[in-house]
Amino acid sequence: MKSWFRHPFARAMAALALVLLLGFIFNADGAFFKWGTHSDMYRAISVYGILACGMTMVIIIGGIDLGVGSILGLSAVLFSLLAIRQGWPPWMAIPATLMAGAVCGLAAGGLIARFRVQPFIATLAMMVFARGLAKWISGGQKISTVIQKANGDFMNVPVPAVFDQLGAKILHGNLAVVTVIFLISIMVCWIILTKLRWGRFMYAIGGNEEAARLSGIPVWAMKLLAYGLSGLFCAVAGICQAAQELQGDPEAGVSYELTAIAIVVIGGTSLAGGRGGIGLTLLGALTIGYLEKILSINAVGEAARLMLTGVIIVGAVLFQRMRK
Amino acid sequence: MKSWFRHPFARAMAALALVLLLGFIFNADGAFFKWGTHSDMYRAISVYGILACGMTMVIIIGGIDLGVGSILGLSAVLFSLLAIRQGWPPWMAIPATLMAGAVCGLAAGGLIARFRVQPFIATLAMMVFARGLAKWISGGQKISTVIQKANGDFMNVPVPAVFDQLGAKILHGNLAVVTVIFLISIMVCWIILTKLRWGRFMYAIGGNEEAARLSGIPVWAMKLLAYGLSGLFCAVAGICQAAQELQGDPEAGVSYELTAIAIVVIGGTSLAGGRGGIGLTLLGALTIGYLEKILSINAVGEAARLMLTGVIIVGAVLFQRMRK
Amino acid sequence: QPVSAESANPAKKWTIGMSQCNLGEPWRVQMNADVKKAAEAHPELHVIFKDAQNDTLKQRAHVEEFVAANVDLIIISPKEAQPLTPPVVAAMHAGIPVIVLDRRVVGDKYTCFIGADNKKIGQAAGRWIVQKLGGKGTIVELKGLMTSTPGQDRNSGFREGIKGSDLKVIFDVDMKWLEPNARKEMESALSRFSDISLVYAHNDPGAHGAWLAAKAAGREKNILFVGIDALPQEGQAYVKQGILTASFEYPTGGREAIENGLKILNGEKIEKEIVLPSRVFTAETVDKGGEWLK
Amino acid sequence: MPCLEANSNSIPPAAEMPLVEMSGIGKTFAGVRVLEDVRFELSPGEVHVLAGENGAGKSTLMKILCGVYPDYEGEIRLAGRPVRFKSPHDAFRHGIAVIHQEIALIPDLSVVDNIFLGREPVRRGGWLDRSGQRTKAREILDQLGLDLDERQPAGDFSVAIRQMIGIAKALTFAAEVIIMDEPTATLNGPEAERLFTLIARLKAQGRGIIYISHKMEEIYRLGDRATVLRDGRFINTARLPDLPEEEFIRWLVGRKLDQQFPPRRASPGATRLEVTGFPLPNPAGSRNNVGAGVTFRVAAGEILGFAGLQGSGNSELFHGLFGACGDEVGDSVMLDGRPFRSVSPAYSLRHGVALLTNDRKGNGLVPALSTARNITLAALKKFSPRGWLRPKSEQEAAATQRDALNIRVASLDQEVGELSGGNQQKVVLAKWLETAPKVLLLDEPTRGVDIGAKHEIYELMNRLTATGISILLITSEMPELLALADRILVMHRGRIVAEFDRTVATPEKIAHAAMGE
Ligand SMILES: Nc1ncnc2c1ncn2[C@@H]1O[C@H](COP(=O)(O)OP(=O)(O)OP(=O)(O)O)[C@@H](O)[C@H]1O
Ligand SMILES: Nc1ncnc2c1ncn2[C@@H]1O[C@H](COP(=O)(O)OP(=O)(O)OP(=O)(O)O)[C@@H](O)[C@H]1O
Ligand SMILES: [Mg+2]
Ligand SMILES: [Mg+2]
Repeated sequence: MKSWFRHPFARAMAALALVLLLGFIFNADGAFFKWGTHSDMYRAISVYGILACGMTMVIIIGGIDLGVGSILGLSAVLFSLLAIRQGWPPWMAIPATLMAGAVCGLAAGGLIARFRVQPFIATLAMMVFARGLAKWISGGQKISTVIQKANGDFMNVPVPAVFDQLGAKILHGNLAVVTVIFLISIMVCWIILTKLRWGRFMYAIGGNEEAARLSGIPVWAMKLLAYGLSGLFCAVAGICQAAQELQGDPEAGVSYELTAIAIVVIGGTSLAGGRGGIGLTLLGALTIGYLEKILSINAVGEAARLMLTGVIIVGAVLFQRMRK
Repeated sequence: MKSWFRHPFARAMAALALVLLLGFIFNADGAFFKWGTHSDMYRAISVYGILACGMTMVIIIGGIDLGVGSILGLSAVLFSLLAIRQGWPPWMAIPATLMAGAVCGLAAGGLIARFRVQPFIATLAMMVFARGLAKWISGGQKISTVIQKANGDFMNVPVPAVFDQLGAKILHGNLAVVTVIFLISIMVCWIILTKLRWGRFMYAIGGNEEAARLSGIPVWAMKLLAYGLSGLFCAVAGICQAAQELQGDPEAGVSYELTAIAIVVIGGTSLAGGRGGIGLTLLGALTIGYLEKILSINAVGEAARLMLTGVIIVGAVLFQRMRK
Repeated sequence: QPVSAESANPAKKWTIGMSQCNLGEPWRVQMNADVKKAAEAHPELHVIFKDAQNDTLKQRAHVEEFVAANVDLIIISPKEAQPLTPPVVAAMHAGIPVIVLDRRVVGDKYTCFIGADNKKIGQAAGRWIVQKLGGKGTIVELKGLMTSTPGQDRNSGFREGIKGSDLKVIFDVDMKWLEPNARKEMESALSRFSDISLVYAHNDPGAHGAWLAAKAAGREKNILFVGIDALPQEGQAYVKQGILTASFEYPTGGREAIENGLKILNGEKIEKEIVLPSRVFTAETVDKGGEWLK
Repeated sequence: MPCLEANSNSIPPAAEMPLVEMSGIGKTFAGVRVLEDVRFELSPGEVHVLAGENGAGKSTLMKILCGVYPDYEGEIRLAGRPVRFKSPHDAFRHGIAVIHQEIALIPDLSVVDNIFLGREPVRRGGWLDRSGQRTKAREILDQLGLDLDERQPAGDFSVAIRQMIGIAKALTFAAEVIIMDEPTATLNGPEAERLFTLIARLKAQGRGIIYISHKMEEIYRLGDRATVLRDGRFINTARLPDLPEEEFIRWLVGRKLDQQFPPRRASPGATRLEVTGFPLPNPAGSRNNVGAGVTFRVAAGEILGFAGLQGSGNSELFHGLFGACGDEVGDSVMLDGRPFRSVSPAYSLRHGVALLTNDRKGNGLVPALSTARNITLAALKKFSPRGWLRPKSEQEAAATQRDALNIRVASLDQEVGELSGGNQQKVVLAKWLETAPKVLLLDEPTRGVDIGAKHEIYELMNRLTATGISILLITSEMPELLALADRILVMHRGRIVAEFDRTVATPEKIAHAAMGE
């Protein structure tokens, strides 16, 4: 019993429970008890959650990825360019975008793994570079179905079906497709982190890189893998974002990295590396998602909302300790 | 000779040298060779630099402070409220603001030191909380010399002298007062980190917290000190920002934490803690300041500017390695 | 119409949902303040404000929440046209009238659009500047975020306005609406160019930042500064202080939204497109409430 | 069984062909030459001892052999074939396994995961074979006599157990060459015995073993040949049975060394520390919570030895006395007749109590700080009147300690993380001596220290006690315990089960008591 509470998962649950309790109390005239409220929240947190999946692996391996928001923006623009402007079919546009995301991740990972650049610097550089690239290939414009013709007039092309499919809700509008994609991302990470050697290697490297190297683990390949996967998840998130917004916005994802890191860390994964897990990230995403949702359905004013967010985050974390 | 290049300071110099070289080449019709260009850059980087001073100590002790930008905003608002709206004289308004900044830092530090909250979470909470507080006390408006009267009309009060003094340039307009304040901050940190016992303690805690504790070092007091000082420097920066803008903007300092951390890390101080120094932070500030300035005087477009920033950061860091 | 049936009851309270895309800019804070002020004059109105913090999807969720809470009217100042169209359409389908403020949505599934035209304001500013400088001079343009439509329109309108004159834009950069950025960029312009006639900034804080830079260099007397937005406590005050030569109003439409909202709730017929007129404030006109642009 | 079978590209045992041949090996760290023209040879079925003073270059030579330092001069041949390893992974694939001097485990991973790290057995499709792993891990742990829950994180265990896990990790794989860098530095007699049995078995299988140690008995008991390094240079290789110990020591130290243990003249004074019913702290997760408490007293100028096997709780007792666990202990400890409430290390240090822990890497040193700064760290008040540092007096004090303990450093500004293991140990000792304590708690003070320096440390302990300092000593080396301690307390499962005076103590008696018999 006692030891159960010491488990990080149980502690992350405690934080989530506290937030849910607040939701029960401040239920905004019952809005909190409607399934729609929850399903909206799941949809809203999904893009962040997908970023947080890759981030979890990067943090476990002892790194950090500041580039996720920008790579998301780049992917959203690229996907829209390919699918709307170039008219590529989904089975070409999606893999191409995923590839581009992975390449960005691998580029940052390469600097970290081969040239021992601090992860903070390498991914910061990727953050500004990918944002610039997104603005460059989009010409600073949102890539939507509204297209300016040579004579300056605007014309409206139809939205490609893949946008509608990915942006839709299934089960009679009760579950967003992006939420399903988020859950699949969680599953993929769970398999990598707990069922495959790769995951074991990542924990080992984050726990003690020198010891991991001495144990014959290909440290640099694993770092490449983690950052490459993070880039890949960014591309997934970017595609989801574009599908939901029906456009590719070169400003999409600005400051998402902070939210993604916050989700991972509030779940209980340590920024020092070597500890934590994807289950915690799921709980962290729910905690942050519900926290925002509860403040939002209660229409709390901007200043109060920020102050409450700060207080509740601290409260939730202290609540975790208390159970110990 | 060879060992000289291995020194972190020399390596940070190499990065700065590379950036300066770019300035020589892309000198924007000689604008780069005017002292005014440099003095402007020093002014512009000073506020970030002051934040980076506190951040250096926090990072050396093994932590991170995400709250600096928000505390800066809060201090700018508070200082403007006191000095403009309440008409407090500088010798009351300045200490009061410094106190408020230090209290914010201590609050985050207290959570970290006493309750073992991860620094990322505690300062993230402070980041949103202080921003909310800034918006709350300012009513979401910039606090300037334009004041709304009860009847809804606006009236203009004179700018308090302290704003003009702090926002001015001295030595015939060749050196901004805020730059002098930045250099004094660097000096203060240099004394703390290299001349005082406290500094040694900070390095020891960042290097191996458990060993430091067993060596009788008051770990939690030192953490409080580091975060408290960081808060204090944020208040200094906030006052400087308000003085330069002639107003207290509750949005001031948004995302400055990233720049402040980047300055420290690009200088060569490791985010892992226990290594680095304030001299490196000075070089890091110059590197980032010059990089921005060179792109700015050449009026490089936004997209290209971002991409170039990414490439040059990586280039500078790799250049550092090369000399090794 | 269920609305008109109920409006017979004078004690009826109306709930209005106001979805703001971002409160990080004074102009939008002002919009909310205008809505609030106008609504306070009508005790039967209750306005719920939501701030999407510059996040499209969050704003979409907010509209969905309003629909779920079954408010009587939605006012939305959308961040993006395309992605916010579906929730607005959904609200209309649910029988909730929607007023779109400032930025548009795609198609015509809304009750009423209220907004000013950035392109026209940019054009007016351009023409005004041509006149002011006598058709000759060097210009520094400090642009707002160029991935945003207001930034793009204030830029393209301005360029159209100065077309045909001898005005030359010698330095144009993106300062992303932020005053500290504007100051930094202006410093660079000042160190490069010894002759600058005028600074055209896409918002008043940008113009103010540029003025601060020029003042520090001792050149503020030789340069004219023009900004956009003309909020009373910002642009108008700067004009009064002699910092800006002119500021062009970009009206928030907050008051108009409430006025028209009431009409809708009371079952009155209103125009579908309301383009707000704009004013220019100069030293001569600022105390008289500016001068309406044609 | 992918893990226990011999490696595919391992070398067939040939009669004359040496397993490993290293020649002309040189290595430079940042301009400092640490190895110069060293040669070394290992035959199949041989235990080859590598010996030398602290900082002689033993670990560095072995790290070159196992791929940690890919940039070296000279040539390595494996069964006659020239090789050049780029990484530890590379070396392992050529059949080389290592037990590193600094225990290289991942604290948060479980014991099983640590043992199989880097060569996890996988099922088809790349899935981890967890149950297979556990069975195999159990097997080897049983052979080593380790009775622990293999699913617990490795970081939860004491240094000795972690050392055993490190050994298990290297032995689980049937490597042709096994390097053991001071494997017994923290092991007690019985644990070391089990290791020796395993070594004998490996030898019989024709494996080559390189054994680094500073313990003479072991060297002579296990070794077939010995190679001696001094100051990074090759001194000699000889068959051990033909090499007199005196000669061997002369090779090691470069001079003749008189008897290892200086004569001890104990002159205990008044009672210094009185411990009554002291409750052992209970580290999170540990199951041996003992209620009764510990009672003993130490006189000024006395050396009180503590013996006990793995898990006896003697290290925990020291941690508790020092206040490292942070709990209030009430009035159960009296120091010089006054209550001593060890609430924190800072409190204890203020009252003249210092603790040298047995985990120098984990909590003894700050690797990124220089040697001088590590030495003055715990006594920094002395070197910073009113808060201002006095770098010069710091440097002087550090230099004095360096000379007294014969610490081999390129300069006192060298980061302590770059020192050899034994020299790091001396730095930790220097750090605590610098605090000028009244009571010194020493947990394995000579761990990894060479015989020359050990001798000096013993003399130093005699000098310290002559000035009235009390020393509480834990050591896994029985001769050291018997020669130094004035009295010996034996602990078993958190209790003191026996007490012996130095005049009556024998290894057998102590071992019996330690096993709880
Ligand atoms: N990473 C490093 N950087 C600089 N110098 C180093 C480094 N590693 C080892 N040295 C130096 O190399 C020399 C040899 O060290 P090594 O660890 O091989 O000694 P050793 O013979 O194993 O000693 P011990 O018995 O104390 O373990 C020492 O002087 C040490 O300071
Ligand atoms: N931090 C810890 N967390 C969990 N268990 C611990 C911890 N420290 C020690 N233990 C366990 O407590 C028991 C006693 O540990 P202690 O270190 O006192 O043993 P010891 O007899 O001194 O052993 P050694 O010979 O290794 O020094 C051991 O079973 C050990 O594994
Ligand atoms: Mg060694
Ligand atoms: Mg012990």
